[in-house]
Amino acid sequence: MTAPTVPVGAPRRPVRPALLTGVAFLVLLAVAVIAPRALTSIDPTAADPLQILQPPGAGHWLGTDQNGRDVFARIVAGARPSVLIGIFSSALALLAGTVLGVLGAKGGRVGSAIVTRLLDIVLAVPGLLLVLLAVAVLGSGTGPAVAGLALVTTPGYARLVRGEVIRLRDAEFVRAAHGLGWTRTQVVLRHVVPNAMGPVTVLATLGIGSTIAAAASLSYLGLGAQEPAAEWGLMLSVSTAYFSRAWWSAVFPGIAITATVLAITVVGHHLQLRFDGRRAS
Amino acid sequence: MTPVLEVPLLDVTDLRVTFGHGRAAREVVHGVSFTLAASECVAIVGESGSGKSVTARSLLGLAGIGGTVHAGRLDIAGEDARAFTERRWRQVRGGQVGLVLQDALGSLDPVRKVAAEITDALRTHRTVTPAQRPQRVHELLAAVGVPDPEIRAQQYPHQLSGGLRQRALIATAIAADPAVLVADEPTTALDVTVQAQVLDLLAARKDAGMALLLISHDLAVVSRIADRVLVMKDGEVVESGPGREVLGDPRHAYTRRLIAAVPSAHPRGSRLSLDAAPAPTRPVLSGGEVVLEAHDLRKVYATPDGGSLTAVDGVSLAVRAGRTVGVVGESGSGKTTTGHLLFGYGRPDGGTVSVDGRAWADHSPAELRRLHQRFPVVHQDPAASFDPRYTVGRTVAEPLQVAGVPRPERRRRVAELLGRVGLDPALAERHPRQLSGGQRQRVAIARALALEPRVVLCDEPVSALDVSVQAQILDLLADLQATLGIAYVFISHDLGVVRHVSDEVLVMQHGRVVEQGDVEDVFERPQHPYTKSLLDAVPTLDAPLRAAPHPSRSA
Amino acid sequence: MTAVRRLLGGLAVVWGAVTLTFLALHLTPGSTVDAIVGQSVVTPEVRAQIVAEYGLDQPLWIQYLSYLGRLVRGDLGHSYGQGTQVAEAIGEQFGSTLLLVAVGLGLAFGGAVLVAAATAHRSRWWRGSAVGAERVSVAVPPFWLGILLLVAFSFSLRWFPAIGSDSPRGLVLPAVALAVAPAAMLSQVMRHALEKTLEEPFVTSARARGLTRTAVLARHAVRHALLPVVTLAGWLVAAFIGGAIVTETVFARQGLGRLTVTAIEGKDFPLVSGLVLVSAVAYVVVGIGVDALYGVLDPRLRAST
Amino acid sequence: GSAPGTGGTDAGATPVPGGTLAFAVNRDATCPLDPQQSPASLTSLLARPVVDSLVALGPDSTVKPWLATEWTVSPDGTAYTFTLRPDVAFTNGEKLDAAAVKTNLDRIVAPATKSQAAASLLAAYAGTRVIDASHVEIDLKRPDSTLLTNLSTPALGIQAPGSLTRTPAEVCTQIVGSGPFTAGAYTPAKGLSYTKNPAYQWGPGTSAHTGPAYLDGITVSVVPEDTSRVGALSSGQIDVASDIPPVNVADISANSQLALEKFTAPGGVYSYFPNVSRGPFADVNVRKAFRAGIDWNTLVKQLFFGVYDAASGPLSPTTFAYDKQSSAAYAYDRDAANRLLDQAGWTTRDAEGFRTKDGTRLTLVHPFLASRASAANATLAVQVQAAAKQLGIDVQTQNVEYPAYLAAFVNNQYDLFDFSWSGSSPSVLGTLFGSNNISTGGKFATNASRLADPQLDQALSTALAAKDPAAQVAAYAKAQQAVADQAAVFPAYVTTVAVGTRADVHGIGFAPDGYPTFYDAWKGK
Ligand SMILES: Nc1ncnc2c1ncn2[C@@H]1O[C@H](COP(=O)(O)OP(=O)(O)OP(=O)(O)O)[C@@H](O)[C@H]1O
Ligand SMILES: Nc1ncnc2c1ncn2[C@@H]1O[C@H](COP(=O)(O)OP(=O)(O)OP(=O)(O)O)[C@@H](O)[C@H]1O
Ligand SMILES: [Mg+2]
Ligand SMILES: [Mg+2]
Repeated sequence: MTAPTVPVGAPRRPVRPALLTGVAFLVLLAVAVIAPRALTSIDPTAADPLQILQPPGAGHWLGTDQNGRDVFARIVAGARPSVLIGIFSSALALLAGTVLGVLGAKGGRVGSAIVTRLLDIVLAVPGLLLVLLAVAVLGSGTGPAVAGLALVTTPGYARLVRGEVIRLRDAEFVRAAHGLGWTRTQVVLRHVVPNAMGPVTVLATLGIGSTIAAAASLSYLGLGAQEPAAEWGLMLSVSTAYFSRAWWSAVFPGIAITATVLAITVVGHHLQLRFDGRRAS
Repeated sequence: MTPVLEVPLLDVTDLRVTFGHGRAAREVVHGVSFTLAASECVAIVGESGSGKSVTARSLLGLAGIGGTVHAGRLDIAGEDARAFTERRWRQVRGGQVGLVLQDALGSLDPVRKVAAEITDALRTHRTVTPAQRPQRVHELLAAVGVPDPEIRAQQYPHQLSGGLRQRALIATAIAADPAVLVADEPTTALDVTVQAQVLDLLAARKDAGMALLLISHDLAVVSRIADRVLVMKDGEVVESGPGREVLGDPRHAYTRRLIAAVPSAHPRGSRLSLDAAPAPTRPVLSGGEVVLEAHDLRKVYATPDGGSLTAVDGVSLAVRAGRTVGVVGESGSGKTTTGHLLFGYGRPDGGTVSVDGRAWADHSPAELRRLHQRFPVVHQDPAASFDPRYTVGRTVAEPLQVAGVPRPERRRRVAELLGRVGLDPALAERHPRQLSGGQRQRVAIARALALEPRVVLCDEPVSALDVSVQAQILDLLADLQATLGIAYVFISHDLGVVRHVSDEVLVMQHGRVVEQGDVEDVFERPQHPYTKSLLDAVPTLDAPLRAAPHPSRSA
Repeated sequence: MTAVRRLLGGLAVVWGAVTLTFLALHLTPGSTVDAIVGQSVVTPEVRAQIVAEYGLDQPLWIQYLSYLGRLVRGDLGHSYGQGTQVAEAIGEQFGSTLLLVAVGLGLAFGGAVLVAAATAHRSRWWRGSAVGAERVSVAVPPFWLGILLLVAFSFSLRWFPAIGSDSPRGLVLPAVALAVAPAAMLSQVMRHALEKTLEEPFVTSARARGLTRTAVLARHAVRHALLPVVTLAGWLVAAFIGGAIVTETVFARQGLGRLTVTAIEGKDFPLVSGLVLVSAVAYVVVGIGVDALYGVLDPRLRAST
Repeated sequence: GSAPGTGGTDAGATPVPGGTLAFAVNRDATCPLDPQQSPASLTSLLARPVVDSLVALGPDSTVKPWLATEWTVSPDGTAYTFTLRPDVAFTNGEKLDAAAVKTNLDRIVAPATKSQAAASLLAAYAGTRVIDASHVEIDLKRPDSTLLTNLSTPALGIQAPGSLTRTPAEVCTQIVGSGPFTAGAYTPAKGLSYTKNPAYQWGPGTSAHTGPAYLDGITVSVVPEDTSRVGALSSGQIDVASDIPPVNVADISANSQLALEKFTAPGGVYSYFPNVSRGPFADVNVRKAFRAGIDWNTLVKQLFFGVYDAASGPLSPTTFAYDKQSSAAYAYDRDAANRLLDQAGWTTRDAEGFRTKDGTRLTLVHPFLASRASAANATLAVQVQAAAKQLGIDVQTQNVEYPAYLAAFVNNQYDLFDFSWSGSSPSVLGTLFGSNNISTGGKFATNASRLADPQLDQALSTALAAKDPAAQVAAYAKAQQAVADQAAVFPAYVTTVAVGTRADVHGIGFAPDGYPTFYDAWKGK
């Protein structure tokens, strides 16, 4: 006999197949970044006027673009700039954010107020506009893009680091560590920093994904990478003009961006879950 | 007593609750049976996780997310609830069975006014016409003893004290005049004085004809108003019967252990856990030299609105080697702050604290660090005081590491310390979060013992633990004091616990010490009215035996 | 008192943004006159006039003060690229972007509430697909999504016009392209908050009073779920203004976004500064509104008891 | 030249008056409506419906009457006397008279106008003399055989004198003329709308009809995205789309609801120019090698889907005085190219396969303005780079922004430059290759190859002074031969204007400069 039961809710667990696919994709991506030749031997910049806009087929897996270049080879080659921009700007933002965050947490009233305002100012200007501003000041190219994207993402890290440091500063176990007789520096190095880095690393992982997407937007607006470079955003930007004739050159690079960001998100969220699980005692 | 022929309001047989499905399914309530009639109070007692709350919620069809309920019989006012539709259940909830949830402070929506919450129940069950609702809300609030109901009705939960919130919650539960009220731990988290008032309120409802299912882990609370008691353990009822019999003459070993573990019932120095070894004889050190001495301590905090708050005001005390100083008082009275000042954490805004005659402030930072190692702290929530990344072994070894003990030696000492607090040394590899609450507290104690402590600050070390576990920890602390001659500063809001462990006691209120002295003097012959009211409010186990209508302190 | 503090804080943010662009203007390689003129061709007389007007022959701090002074008087400068006053150029395009952002926000918000409420605490499959869809939505580059939408619904199916800013129908695709990613973010946040709220004791308590699921959602849960969303409002507005840059380009709509791209490409610094200023003011205004909204949503945050 | 009247499909059908035409262009302009100030070809397009000219230029380069019914040229070629139509009124009520002509021409050359192109069309202008209300004389400092052609452009069109007293910025967004349409105000990034001038009775001699325009109005919107513009056309949201990219031409032609109007503009072609004044291209053999070593013909055919014709000289074949003989110099011969490079001393190769001489790589700097380039021209740049690599030449395409782009050009910091220069007469040869048009001292001038060839200069000035067309042809042929001998240009394709229309739109014409005109246009049912 069964009495009426209350609504059945889903036990929330990360979906394994998605995670596995995400990890597998990232491994593939890593190969594309480190050793693109392992995936294809075709030169991504080999323009051939006689091979223009060939549909996907035996010779060209994903077809060719408006310059007769192999789309698959270009997607593989495009992984490196995209991923490197993502990693470099995230690393830069992480560094700046950590410094600002610690200052904001430990810099006393004045330091904290200054840092908060500074972050507010950066947040007040839409991210893309800031990146564009950086490009306007520094000129277009990879360097300014990295700088601009780092500037935009810094407040996120700074806020998180600041919150973490404050949380940890007041955490019982950090006080306990002081009580055990460690010096201030020892406490910071042994307890505060390692515990703060967990969530920050997770954010950085997720940040790489969103930065890749933002960098693509920049190229789309014509302010990022330039021909004949193989870069995903640029590939999309250029190939949309040929959509009616060659959908493949305008679709596959988009899928590459989406899949990369998605894979990073899935893996990042998994890390986050694991981390939160560890923190919840 | 209840006429035999009358249909009981609740009739439950073989209630089983399972969470999860398939292989993940876990049954947490295994066949609970009881009946409840009008004007009757049935109490369910048992340790944490024994299934009390799940049982209670099942009676309203709210076992919990993912829960499945089976029962041989589940009759509510004579109707078979197993066949209820969700719609019918909604009529039962609040209409026939009212529920006061375990977490009183979180059971009112913080963003809605008290009146809105009560009105919800009135609207759902169409108890009164819409026009009459405000009036009814005020009546209900008045009925549960909320002063100024008109004002309170328009306030938000955060503007009410804990006691008022609990009353308001009871008002929402009885708004549609249910015949049965299920009250899940209605007094936990309340200060003793407020606790007594809420119990009086429930007793009055019962006298007015309401059937009451009272759930508590506190035997003393139950003993005051329960007609019948069910003792649960691991989802099963291990003993049941009239309250007087069960508490006065427990049959089941578990019940006996529960009763024995209540500290207030036992004099200082006696064992609380039944299965523990006999206590080592405690060396008499009443004349031990003064280790810590505080004089006229003051601490003032700035409040966010720009004012200031004197958390500690003119506190003086001395801690002697091998002795225990107890500090009691309600929440926010300044107990923790006093403890911290005494142990050299934070500078007092007035007064001095000296260690072996020399003020904390006169020590260099390096000296202070070394000195602090001999004055460790054990917190209420040990898990929070461990680095979440550390294993048990690493946690316990940390003070040794600070002191420069070499690694192999450390490993040996950790095993020894874990053994000393009654933990299997193999646990060293685990993470604290994989341990039970009692085990964690033992780890914290082991860490405190690492460097031959002189005085240990115990800040509510057992408040989060079940009575039986609490008993073991208190016994352990007593054993360590006897064998190692450690002194304790023991902070607790539980008078029974403080009385059990202390040689000397401070009673605090609003940052001041209202009474101070030998534990027996203070508890037997309280001078200050606040101490008296505290002691009066403490429900004690022997109340039902004496069938007193109101709590009174036994001699 | 807090309102005054809040206003001062907002002013500080605007001032900071203005200073930032001033610095950017002067850090740009090449002469400042070139930066002000951008790529438009002007006569030496005009250059001399700019030098005089901006005091470019003066020390930097005097230039800065006079720049602030002009701003206070509401003079955002002259856009040589547009051939008009900056304020005028922005004013002309403001309405179109405001409309797009407002509709986009509405879509994102409404969509997120619906999805979150429909999937919170529901079956694993149902909830899982929503989460998957949300993650994909966040990952898809918005400009690419816009192009796909255009190709599918405008060029092929012809449900919506391919170009133009004026008709309500023309607003649909751009607003959708703009709203998808923020909506997905929002619905994740909202569902998380909803689920947390639904596990709160006061929800069980409310259900124990006989309330239906819908009543519980409407009276209790949604309000709590809105709190974190309100926190995100500032971010959202910035995200939408930023998103408009790409969306307006893809859909060939007029508006501030496209003006921004034109200004950046043309190195039209007075215009860029004006745009930065406008978005900073928008951010601050939204921030102040959000603070007020907090108080409405959560009485615990109201000033006094 | 510029009157409506060239082409137009379904000429046989009977025009239906009425209806508004929705037209989308692909770009904005800084000063979108006043061609007296702005050099942009978009400005010419947008001004033409509003502004009439003294004369009109026919497709065969013959000059026809318009606002002027007749004209005489003084024997020394320095004074032109025009007789004006008596019945012409501007849409603000003013009458056309000799003073109005003078006001316009004087305004163009006035420094305050900051004219960027129109003034250069009046480079020989000395002044205007008002003889009487309907007779006006334009005096020149020196003879200029291109004057009548120039007068036919909107740049030298006659605007209502009263409207010219406003500030230049105001004129930029709203102009008043005597044309078949009146224009509303222009909104950047959005466009503008025109309404019919019902009083219009003075259509140009080149047009298919007289009297008011058929259309009630025209709305112009700015849609930079090619796909959106084409999409809007095929979904019927607009009636006419400018600048159809080659990739879409086949689709539009194949679509029975759409039609494609193609117009091959006379004048210059889209070309790559070698900088003969520095670097490897100072050696004529290297220039010739680059010209011969790249299969321009195949590139153009493939990249532009057969829509554009490959160019075989600096002028398009439809230009007056186009020289067919010199076109042989532009043939593809890869082996010859390699031989020439070897001869030039670029014999060794480095690790990446590029040719080197004395340890330096054969490198060519090519500034490229990607943000403004059409998709087609961007692909061409990629292909040129790739093709040059096959010859062992390292073309470094530098994507820069406009200021840097301009600076590189003006300051002689490039080896290769690409653009097209439209202009209806062979005088563009002077614009592109005349030694007087080399940028110096930071001043912009149009000779990208920086060729300074006395023979060529001589041929050009002979042509300019010649009154007899045959003499002009001969002189221009000499000039074209000189350009070929010097390998001063690598012509890519003939600039072709492709305008897409709905099938029910008829009578779209093209001005000789290559933009569509709407005076004869009408919409069928
Ligand atoms: N929603 C749920 N899903 C899964 N398991 C649950 C759920 N609710 C309760 N449980 C489990 O059921 C068991 C009994 O829980 P219950 O809350 O009834 O204990 P309790 O006796 O009320 O304890 P306490 O004194 O701590 O309130 C516990 O092991 C608990 O983990
Ligand atoms: N760091 C602080 N800043 C401001 N006020 C504080 C601080 N620490 C404590 N207080 C305030 O001082 C008063 C005494 O706090 P304390 O923690 O000593 O009380 P307690 O008796 O230990 O209470 P509990 O039983 O709840 O632990 C409280 O009102 C508390 O809010
Ligand atoms: Mg419970
Ligand atoms: Mg405390």
